[in-house]
Amino acid sequence: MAPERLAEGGRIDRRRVLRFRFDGREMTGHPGDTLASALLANGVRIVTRSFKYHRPRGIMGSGAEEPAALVALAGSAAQGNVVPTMLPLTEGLDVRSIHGWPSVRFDLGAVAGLFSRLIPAGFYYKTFMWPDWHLFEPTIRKAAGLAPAPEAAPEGRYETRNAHCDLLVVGAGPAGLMAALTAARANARVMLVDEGIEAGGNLLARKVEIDGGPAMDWVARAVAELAQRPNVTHLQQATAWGWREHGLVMVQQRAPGHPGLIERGWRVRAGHVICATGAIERMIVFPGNDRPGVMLASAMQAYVNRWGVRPGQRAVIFTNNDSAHEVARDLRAAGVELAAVIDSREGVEAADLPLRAGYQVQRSFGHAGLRGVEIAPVGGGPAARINCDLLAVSGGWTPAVHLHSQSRGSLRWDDAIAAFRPDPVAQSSASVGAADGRFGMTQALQSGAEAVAAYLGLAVPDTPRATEQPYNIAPLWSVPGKGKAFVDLMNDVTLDDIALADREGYGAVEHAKRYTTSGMALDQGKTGNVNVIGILAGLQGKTPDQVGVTTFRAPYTPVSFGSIAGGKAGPGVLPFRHTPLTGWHMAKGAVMYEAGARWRRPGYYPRAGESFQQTVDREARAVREGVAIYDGAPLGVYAIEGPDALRLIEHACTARYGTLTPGMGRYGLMLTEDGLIFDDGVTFRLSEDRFLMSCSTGNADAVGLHLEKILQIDRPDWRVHVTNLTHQWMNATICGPLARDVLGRLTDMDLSTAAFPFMGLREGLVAGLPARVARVSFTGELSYEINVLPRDLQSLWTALLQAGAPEQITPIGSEANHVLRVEKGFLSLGHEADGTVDPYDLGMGWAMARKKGDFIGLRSVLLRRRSGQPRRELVGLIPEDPGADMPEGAPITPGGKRMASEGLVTACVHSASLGRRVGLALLVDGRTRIDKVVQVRLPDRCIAARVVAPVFHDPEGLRMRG
Amino acid sequence: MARFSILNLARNAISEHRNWTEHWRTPELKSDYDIVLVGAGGHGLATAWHLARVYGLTNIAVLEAGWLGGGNIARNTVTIRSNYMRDESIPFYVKSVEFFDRLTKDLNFNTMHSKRGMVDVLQTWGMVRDRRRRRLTMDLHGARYRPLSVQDLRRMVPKLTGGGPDARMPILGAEFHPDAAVNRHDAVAWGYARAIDAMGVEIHQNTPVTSITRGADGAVTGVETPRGFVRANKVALAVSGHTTTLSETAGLRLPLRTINLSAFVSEPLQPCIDVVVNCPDLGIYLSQSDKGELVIGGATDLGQSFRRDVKQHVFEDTVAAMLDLFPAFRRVKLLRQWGGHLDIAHDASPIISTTDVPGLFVSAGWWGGYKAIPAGGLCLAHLLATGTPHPLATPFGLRRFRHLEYVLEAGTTTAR
Amino acid sequence: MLLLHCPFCGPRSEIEFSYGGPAALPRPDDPAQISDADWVDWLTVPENRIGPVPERWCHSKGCGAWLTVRRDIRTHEILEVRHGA
Amino acid sequence: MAYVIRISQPHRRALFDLRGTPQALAARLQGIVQDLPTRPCSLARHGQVALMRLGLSRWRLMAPAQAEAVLEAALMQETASHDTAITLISDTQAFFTLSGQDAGVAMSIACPLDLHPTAFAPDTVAQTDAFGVRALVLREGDDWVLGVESSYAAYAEAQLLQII
Ligand SMILES: Cc1cc2nc3c(=O)[nH]c(=O)nc-3n(C[C@H](O)[C@H](O)[C@H](O)COP(=O)(O)OP(=O)(O)OC[C@H]3O[C@@H](n4cnc5c(N)ncnc54)[C@H](O)[C@@H]3O)c2cc1C
Ligand SMILES: NC(=O)c1ccc[n+]([C@@H]2O[C@H](COP(=O)([O-])OP(=O)(O)OC[C@H]3O[C@@H](n4cnc5c(N)ncnc54)[C@H](O)[C@@H]3O)[C@@H](O)[C@H]2O)c1
Ligand SMILES: Cc1cc2nc3c(=O)[nH]c(=O)nc-3n(C[C@H](O)[C@H](O)[C@H](O)COP(=O)(O)O)c2cc1C
Ligand SMILES: [Zn+2]
Repeated sequence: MAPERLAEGGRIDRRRVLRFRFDGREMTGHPGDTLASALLANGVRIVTRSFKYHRPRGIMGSGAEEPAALVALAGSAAQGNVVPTMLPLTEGLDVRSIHGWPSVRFDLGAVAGLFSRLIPAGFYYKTFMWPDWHLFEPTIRKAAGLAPAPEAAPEGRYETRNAHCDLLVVGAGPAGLMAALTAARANARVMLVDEGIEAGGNLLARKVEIDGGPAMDWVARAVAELAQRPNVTHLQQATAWGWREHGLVMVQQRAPGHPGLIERGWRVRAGHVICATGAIERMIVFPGNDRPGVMLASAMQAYVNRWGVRPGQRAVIFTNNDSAHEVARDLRAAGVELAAVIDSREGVEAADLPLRAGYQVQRSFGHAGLRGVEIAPVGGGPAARINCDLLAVSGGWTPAVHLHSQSRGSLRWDDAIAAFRPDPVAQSSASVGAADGRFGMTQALQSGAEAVAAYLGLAVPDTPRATEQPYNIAPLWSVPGKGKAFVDLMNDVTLDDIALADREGYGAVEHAKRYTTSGMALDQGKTGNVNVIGILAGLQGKTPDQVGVTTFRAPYTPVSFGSIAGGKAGPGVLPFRHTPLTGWHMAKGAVMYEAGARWRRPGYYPRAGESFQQTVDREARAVREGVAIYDGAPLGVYAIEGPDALRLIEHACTARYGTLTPGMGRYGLMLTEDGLIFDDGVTFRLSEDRFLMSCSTGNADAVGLHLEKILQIDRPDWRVHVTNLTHQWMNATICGPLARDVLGRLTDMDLSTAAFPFMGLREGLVAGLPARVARVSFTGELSYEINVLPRDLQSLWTALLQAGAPEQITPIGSEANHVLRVEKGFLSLGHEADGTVDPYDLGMGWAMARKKGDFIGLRSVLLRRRSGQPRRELVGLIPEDPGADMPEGAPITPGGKRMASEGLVTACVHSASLGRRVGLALLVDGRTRIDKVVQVRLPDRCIAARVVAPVFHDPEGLRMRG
Repeated sequence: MARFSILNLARNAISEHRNWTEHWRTPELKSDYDIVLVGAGGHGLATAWHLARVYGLTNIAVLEAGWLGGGNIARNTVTIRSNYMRDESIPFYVKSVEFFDRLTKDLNFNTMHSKRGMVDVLQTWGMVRDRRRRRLTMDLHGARYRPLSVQDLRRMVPKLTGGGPDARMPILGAEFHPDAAVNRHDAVAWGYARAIDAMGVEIHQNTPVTSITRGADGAVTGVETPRGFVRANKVALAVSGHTTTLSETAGLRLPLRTINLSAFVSEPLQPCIDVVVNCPDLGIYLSQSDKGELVIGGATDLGQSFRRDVKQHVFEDTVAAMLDLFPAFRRVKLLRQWGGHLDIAHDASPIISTTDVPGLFVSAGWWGGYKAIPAGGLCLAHLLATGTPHPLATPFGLRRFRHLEYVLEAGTTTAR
Repeated sequence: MLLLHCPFCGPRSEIEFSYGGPAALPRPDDPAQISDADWVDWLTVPENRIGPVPERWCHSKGCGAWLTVRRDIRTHEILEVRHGA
Repeated sequence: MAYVIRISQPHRRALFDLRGTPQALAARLQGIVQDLPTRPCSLARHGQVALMRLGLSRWRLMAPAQAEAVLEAALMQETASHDTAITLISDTQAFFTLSGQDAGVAMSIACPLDLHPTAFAPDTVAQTDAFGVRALVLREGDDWVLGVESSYAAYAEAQLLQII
């Protein structure tokens, strides 16, 4: 057995032995141990070295409050900055201490120790300026940080569940258990979460009675009853770490007990939250209060009672309140010699204890660990030394109001307990027990039951009787003296630092925090923040509530990013969409592109030995010369029907549709009310009051929202139904001069231009499948968009490929489509329509001008155009050097000078049919500058290009209409 | 003002630092100033600095509702950069970055300025195009950006192991912006405060302005505070999210809405990220502070908000995006998260402007305006001192809204 | 993650909704009839007080209803949710 | 312990989108369903056919895929009246059936709804978010049914399988 393990007692299983390593040394512990209790049982005093001054530090706390000790884990569970008091011991743990100053070569740590006077709070701000911070930063950075960043992702998963309950009880101490029992018995849906390994809260650490028996027997009965009830979910090792709006509390469950699952997150939406989070014991700040062997009194009590560990041989207690008296008795009972109980309060009595009332500990002695303390009367007087290897400190208790504060609840200072306690709540909730500043056990039980009864409208049930202990306190925040007295051990912030901050004007509590970094470490100042407030109050002659608290923020204790993301990491980070043909494209080796709205689409289909440009040229040529096919499935489609369908469409789009005959379609733009282009597409008229509107892939959902908003918000009297058919009709499009021949083999529809003109829509069978065929063209070539049910799309695709085999029908991707549309000067969202242009800029004002009356965006377009400011207009660009690549996005500047641009290249492609590069541009007053030469300005050169009309292929549109 | 230097620090060490004095005074509030600046955030303080230093004006009060530097300057992710897209914006930010580069010396206060550069990780072709356009336009104005191969990116940021060829969002390329920097945000506020105090400007903390008063001619006469009325013919608002709250007391409506931005830090780690890493396609960016925490920002809650916390789903999305690119950070722990509320103009570009109320000036719309603090201060100071807009700020006047002539920085729509 | 009470579906998580921006006054029937200044004001100036403001949400993943919500933007407290404008 | 969940292959069902007032729709639905569900977000079954009330004037009729042609013939006969609109949308959604004692767990990971029987009675149907995409959730006996936009079927399946 480990050397400091007591022979009996505690909640550990001595029959089973767990082996672990600390800095390479083999050690043992037992189930029920935390890493901290096991280290103490093995006599480990120094667990880490401090961040700034390189001082040895040991374990001081017993739970989430731990203010000093951090370790790193190696092996499969590798992680840094682990709080040993919160980690259940498991077989094979490989634990390393963390040295804040890792570089042996230049051990600033040692330097820092010697020259610590040179580095008070804020020293960075005053120095390292010459010649440059950059000279010092690498060294300082190397010194910073505690554990190394993990090398690889852990094996295993995380998941997040959504949970709902009437009552969420946080904390399974007496108050929380009583609250949960009361709610469970009333058949409410209850969730009880507690961060500890087992339920009981501070009862685990104490020898007290409830209902006339050991308190833990009562706990066991309560836990058993809760476990039986189907309306209760009880989680341990589950920390409520964040409280959001509307009753949403985030819980991290660290031992989900599911194979392969590392941690589980819970989003708990609670009707009511009971904060039974207990209280946190605080330090008294005195010189040398960080020496290993100095502990919180409650922690020392926990080690002897709960874990059967004697953390030392001879103890001194230093307190300003009653709670540590019980600790003194428990230590003595565990065989620790009680050297003295130093109580700063005058006139306190405890006949059974070696009490020195009205005394304080002035400083501690020892090298690596504690060897003794110096005590003296509080008001001054002769000092005396007491030898000891343990000092149990209690500066009083602070209600754990973190969650209450996160929920926007406020706090009020209570002199009676010298602490902030919850004041009015902001969300449906109540704080109970020690979290509410009620430090008596009977009170804890009662308040738990009362709060639930009040919320559920029940009579308050009887609660068990319990051991009572008084709680009196006279605040003592700090004992000034020579040597470093720490308010924040993890960040090495001292009493002098706080005083210096105050002296230099950083006395506001938020300034003091930031100037000294006190409260900004891993523990977020759970034990020390109140001391800082007390100390500042003393310096400024204020009360603590005049000084105020810093803001409590999530998380309550550090939470792994893995459990926060839960299942969202991986593909969940961005859902992906497949068309019925995605598998086909991938099998054909298509290079897939992200295409908006989470679709992936083929960019191009390279063949062996082809360069990118060769592939794109081949695909583009197929459209211009033969026949090609592409997957148009993601195109947005809406059915719009009803007596006011036309009104809706004309209100939303720039073009006129009233003149459209059934079976015909028209291209139009959709504007925002700001008069900027938002989307484009073709709308077909099916009958008098039925239309099909297509919109861009990326905006398909947004267009649906937009149309519904018009109908439901602005024009509720219009009788129109809009139905999203994006997933009901999906198209394969064949295009190219031979498209008609190929399609003709699969349908008996009359494909002649007379019967089926450009912009026509016809229904019929294609390859035996019911189809709606639209003669639209985004390539400028004869083109049929064949819409079928998605379940039929693969059959259609196969049939088209077979039918077109003689013509070598070529599947094409978005790259070739881009080339073809540029050759035609068709706009593309994100290229020409970059969010700043209106229809006139793109030469599409005609559609608007012909319209009567108002529609969305018109007022703004006209207003903007009246400013008389020159506009950038769409033009074509031909580089004088036919091979010159004008990068998309390249600015055009006056005379090619390096000055503000007068336009930009929006697209530039190699046109296979023209055998040269051509581009499109937005150019100030571009339409008046046709045939002029402009300069595309690149960092190292200019490209001269001629301004032309923005169409390079078949300007009359005969090919696509023919 | 005691000069800060290593020598002075050593000298003070001998006296146990008992002789350092306060960095700024707590003066009596007078009833009358030439200029009242409302808000001791970065923009308010920098404006005062330029007014005093460049224009010699020091009869100025900076009135701060709470503790100085406690607004968004206390809560931002300190990315300083000039990789903007439009001719209107880039020169302004270039100037601001230059100012930042010498701020430590200008203020004699170490702002721990670290010019480590920023890398943009590009995962869609639309973003590649967007960044190329920025690069080529930035070049016109002397801001640097250079394309990186995926290999170079991975060498620069070894922890970035996600985004491989088979990933949901494969990394297609990257751009490096060497001008980018990070520094210590609080030091910027404190350094400015100390410097302007030394030049005679008064800073009054815990002095919220409750309303703006106007005379019979409509012009500003001063401001009301719980500590009394303060007279001034020129009042400038640099109050971020509260701009409209105050402007409306003068009957002025502004095209601004207040939104929440949030950020978070991890536990401190040994140095593992040497540049600012920005992943615009997934909406997340991070850098590592000198203390070792990863400082992370990301998705935004679109709705109006005066909250300083964060919405859970927004937060989760950001974390998930980070882990997609940095899978090893799964076991890294969140240390603290927070938010700020700022205003954003209808066109998302800043406003440095006179208003329809004579004597009332605003500097607002700074939702990415930490980087803009020095240049924003210069421009507002110029406007206050001369009555005419600084050339760098002419595009940012309120006038632009009269004809809806937006400066659309974030204007690109989705690709088809 | 707000809990929005859709008048049709009941209390639902914010992730089911799409934010639709600040709720402006009703769109003028004929924008041509109002002054430039009023148009710009209507278009660009939202209500932005520290307190309840009207805004639009669409229950886009739920029933599809467009809603007008009054939400206190200091506390997230929701004072009213109604269908339509 | 591992979860006990079986997840079906994604499958199609016959689906019709219905718009209109209850009265107008009742007329068009004669002979197919007797009465319309009255509670918001609930469904009424008539043999194999389920009629769901999904929005103020939004309804959906769901039946096994084989029934599509018959239903289409019955529903579409009527010449369109302006008060109603009926659209075949079977291809828009892909369905998964989740069975086994932990099916509810998978659902609580997938979506934010309160699925407790008191909040989600057997005849409840809800449109919601699952794994970040729009989804339809309902019960069939002890099973849970999850419908997602058909283009997200592969994504949703991957997400579901990741849970187990
Ligand atoms: C999470 C987050 C991340 C960010 N990241 C970046 C980034 O990486 N890069 C970047 O460039 N920008 C970033 N920003 C934006 C940047 O922080 C702000 O744009 C900038 O700080 C605004 O400065 P300011 O001086 O205008 O406002 P603030 O610093 O907010 O100062 C305004 C001051 O006015 C005071 N005030 C308000 N009302 C009154 C009143 N009635 N009377 C008196 N005083 C009043 C406030 O208390 C406050 O101190 C980020 C912001 C946030 C919230
Ligand atoms: N003697 C004294 O002066 C004194 C002082 C303080 C408390 N107490 C004692 O404290 C007890 C009060 O009981 P109680 O139930 O209020 O407190 P408790 O401390 O017994 O229980 C609180 C529980 O909540 C857990 N917890 C805290 N924050 C959490 C979070 N965010 N997520 C999950 N779990 C969290 C804690 O780990 C603990 O298990 C009484 O027994 C009382 O005597 C005594
Ligand atoms: C760049 C940056 C780094 C920060 N690093 C830390 C940190 O290491 N520890 C910490 O507790 N808080 C850190 N904070 C957060 C602050 O504690 C605080 O949350 C923030 O200034 C907002 O203030 P508030 O939370 O008091 O509202 C950091 C903030 C910023 C902007
Ligand atoms: Zn709804």
